[in-house]
Amino acid sequence: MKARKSVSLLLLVMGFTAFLLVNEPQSAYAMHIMEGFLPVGWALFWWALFIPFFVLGLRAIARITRETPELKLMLGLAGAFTFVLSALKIPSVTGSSSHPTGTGLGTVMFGPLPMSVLGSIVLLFQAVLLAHGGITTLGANAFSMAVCGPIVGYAVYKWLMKSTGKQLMAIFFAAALADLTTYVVTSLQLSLAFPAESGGILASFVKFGGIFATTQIPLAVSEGLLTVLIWNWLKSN
Amino acid sequence: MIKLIDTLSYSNALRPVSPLWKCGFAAALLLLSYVTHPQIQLCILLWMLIWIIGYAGIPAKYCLLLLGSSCLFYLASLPALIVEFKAWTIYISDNGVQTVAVLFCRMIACLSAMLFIILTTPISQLLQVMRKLRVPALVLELMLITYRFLFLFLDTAQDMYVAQRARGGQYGFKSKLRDTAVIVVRLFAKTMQRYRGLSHGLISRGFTDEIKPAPYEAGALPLRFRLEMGIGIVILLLGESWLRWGM
Amino acid sequence: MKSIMEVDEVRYRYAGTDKEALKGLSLRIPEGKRTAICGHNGSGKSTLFLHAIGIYRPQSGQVRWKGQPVSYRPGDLRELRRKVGLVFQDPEQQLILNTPYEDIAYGMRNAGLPEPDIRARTERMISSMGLQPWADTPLHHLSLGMKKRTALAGVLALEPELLLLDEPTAYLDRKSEGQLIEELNRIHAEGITIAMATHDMNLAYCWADWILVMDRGQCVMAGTPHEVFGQEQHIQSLGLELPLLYEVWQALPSAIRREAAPPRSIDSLKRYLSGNFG
Amino acid sequence: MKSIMEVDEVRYRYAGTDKEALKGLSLRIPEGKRTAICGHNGSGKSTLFLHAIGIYRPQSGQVRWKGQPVSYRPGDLRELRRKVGLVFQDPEQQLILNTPYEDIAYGMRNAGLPEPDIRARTERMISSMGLQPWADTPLHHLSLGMKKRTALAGVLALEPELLLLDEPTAYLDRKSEGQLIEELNRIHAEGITIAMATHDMNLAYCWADWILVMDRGQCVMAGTPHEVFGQEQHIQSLGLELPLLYEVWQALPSAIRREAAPPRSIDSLKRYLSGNFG
Repeated sequence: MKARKSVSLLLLVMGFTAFLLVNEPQSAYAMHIMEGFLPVGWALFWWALFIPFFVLGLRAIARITRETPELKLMLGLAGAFTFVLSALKIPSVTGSSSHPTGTGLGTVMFGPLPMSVLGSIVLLFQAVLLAHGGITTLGANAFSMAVCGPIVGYAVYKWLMKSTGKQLMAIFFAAALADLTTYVVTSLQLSLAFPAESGGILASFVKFGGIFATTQIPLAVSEGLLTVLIWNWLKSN
Repeated sequence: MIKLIDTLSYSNALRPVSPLWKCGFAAALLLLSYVTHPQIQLCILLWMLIWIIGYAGIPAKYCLLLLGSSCLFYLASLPALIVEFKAWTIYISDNGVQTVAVLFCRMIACLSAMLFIILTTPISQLLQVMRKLRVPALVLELMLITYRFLFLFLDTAQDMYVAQRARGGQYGFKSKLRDTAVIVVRLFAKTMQRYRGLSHGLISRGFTDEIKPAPYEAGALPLRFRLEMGIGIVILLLGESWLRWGM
Repeated sequence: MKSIMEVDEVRYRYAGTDKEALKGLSLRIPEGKRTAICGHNGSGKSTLFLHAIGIYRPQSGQVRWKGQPVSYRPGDLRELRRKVGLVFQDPEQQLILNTPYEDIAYGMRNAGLPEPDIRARTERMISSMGLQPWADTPLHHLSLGMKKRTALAGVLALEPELLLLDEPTAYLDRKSEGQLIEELNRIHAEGITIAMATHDMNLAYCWADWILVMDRGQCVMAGTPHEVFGQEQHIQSLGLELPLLYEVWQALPSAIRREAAPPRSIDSLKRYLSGNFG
Repeated sequence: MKSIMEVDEVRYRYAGTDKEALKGLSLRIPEGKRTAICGHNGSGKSTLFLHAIGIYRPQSGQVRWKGQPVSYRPGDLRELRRKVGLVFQDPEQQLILNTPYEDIAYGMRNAGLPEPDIRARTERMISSMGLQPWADTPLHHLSLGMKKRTALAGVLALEPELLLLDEPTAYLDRKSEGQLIEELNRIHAEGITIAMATHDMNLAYCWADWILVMDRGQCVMAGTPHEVFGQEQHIQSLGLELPLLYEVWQALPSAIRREAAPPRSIDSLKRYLSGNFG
């Protein structure tokens, strides 16, 4: 009896979740860990991990803007551009629409370190103006989206450019893998904070990863394709 | 959504109240939400709703809409938290259900404290508070410019999207992807154009190396609010100690 | 008078704002005429146009195309947008591809026309608009007047039955304005109904067959130019100015005006005066 | 006639283009007058203004401020930019802080004025521009007309001696245009020299004391409105149109015009006609 009730509850929850993830155009924002979700220890831990990267990025920016203060204007505008990029609706290969993260394109354009600063600013504005994500969880979100995503994207781009020289392929994988990295790191953050009863962190990682894979993997492919199209246009103009 | 929060933050009844006080208050409640029992957390939620809907005059429907849509992440994570796999059987773990319940109370309390801040305090005041907290000037300058042009760029992108639909675009996967790429490219060109214009505009106004922000202006905090904040927090603390040590 | 498009008691409020952009707007765009829709910025002209092509959907009330309520199914909407062409105020918003040649073909490609057709029509549009020398010039090198003509060409290429223009002459110098108006008259002569939103009363007065005046989301006046501007008091109470030519005419001694209808262009004024007093 | 600023044989070519934007431009802006600089888009008006505040440096030729060649040392440039205020065509280009109140103070803070002064002047500007109700509204909630007034207020707060305006009425509706012109006349009455670039010949005709006509990077005509527009042929050969009021006046029978000077506003035309023929 109890088992049947549990199963029906389970089905209900799963159906509801699937419905929301597929039909809710804000599903990509849903990858931002929400306010108050992480236990206090983990929230602080990710802040501590994120801040050194932020400081590095800030120092890189300070260096360039000291020589040419006008570049501040450019970077601020680039921040607004990145925000709008993350607010655009793009079609996903599954047919629903979603929001790109824009980290791949931003990394290739502005470099990974400035992107960590711009990305964090964008995340803060998303928290404050859209109520997506949160302040206490900003460290964790920024670490996955503004630090790991750009670094992996950049590394992939450089490596593919060097080994194959095919720029479009490099761009595609840089953008798609930057997206995927964000998704993997977020799943990891969640599984560390909420290990499964049986199977611990690994099982939990599989569960979280499995849920978000439904939106995030198609999104990564779409964003890769989109970034390639953008790059083609930028070059032809 | 984005314009909604922004507009409310400028037009609500608590806007003139000192932003530093509001931020301090919200920070204290965030902290409390993290360390207290669920009963206290639900009290925090109710108390915050009174501030947001009652004192700030935010329409209840917007407040609930924001609370609800923010819970999307929570809902999406539910299966992962309560479903367990063991030896090829799927079951709902009682511990999981309990975790989820506890988590919900903490999260909703934190969320209400955050909504209080973002619905009652405009970004420009948040920037001033951050300056008081010694966030580096460079970060604040970048945020200032980003915020200033965010709405302009959003409108531009929206206008181009409408124009594409008017011309029969944004129809089908390939055309949507291609048309979106065009918007991004156009927007990038405009960003660069703006950059040139803005640098001339600011240089003509005496910009040399930094954007000097307006100085912090301390708004007053009515005594009535001050008392409610103080007494309320003391009551919450007492309640928590009673739950904890059964005084 | 048959109307090609009717708007009936339409209300529309933008999300997150208190003010209604359209407050029970009702109006008719007469078929085969040149209609000018006048009003201040913010009187709801652009919102009306976005309803006319089904981008916005009335929150109450109805939009009718040739007597039939507009259907909002995606397929029907595409059909509607092929019959109703909208030229936006800012060509930057509307131009999508790199060169006039590519951009003019954009709408036709979306409509799924066969490639040879597209090529033929594009070339025809380019030459009739006098854009040949710039057909392959990147758009950002063109002047505003040229961009406006390209935007118009891109819409006309789809051969709409109703052409809507949002402030088509805004910020054009008089020469480009003249060229554009000439172009519109040519199109009108081919049987296309044209409606133009403008706050330039001089233009509305001398160009339109039919005038609609909008104010704060409602249509407050409708009629021929003489009917509408004859109600001087009403026009001025809306904060709109009278056309210069009309004012000058009214200021002339009645011995000169006699019973003649007020002239609607500087040339006809000149002709009248020289014919009678030359 | 004393000039406040002179431009002498200035040549300027944008990097990466073949065409010279200024081709040996020479002109004088007379002190204490309202000057209109007319010409098509692309005739070099904006480039001229950027030279006037030293953002561009002439590639040959000279810019003189009150008879002295402009010095391009950073300190002197800051001084120059405090005396010469430039209002750009697009207010988004020069507004940076969040609200009119904060933004108007920006230039004064750069100039290093003491805080109490800044506060007093800002409040004075806000009230004289009629911006009180919007002083603390974020800029992105304001209309274009309001943004233009804010930009103007921010420049005027520094009490410049010469005010340059690039197409100040572009994209404004007639009502906002009227308010702006009134404001400019008030400022001019306080003794500030004003020069405005515009391609609206009607505006230039009825507002300016002195008119300069630019064409392809050169100044081709200079004089009072009557002198300049008296050369009808020359104006038209430049592709510029005559002011509507002037054309109407010329169309009137000479029995009516007699020897009177052409009126420069519709009201003075009406007054003339009713005074003589009423």
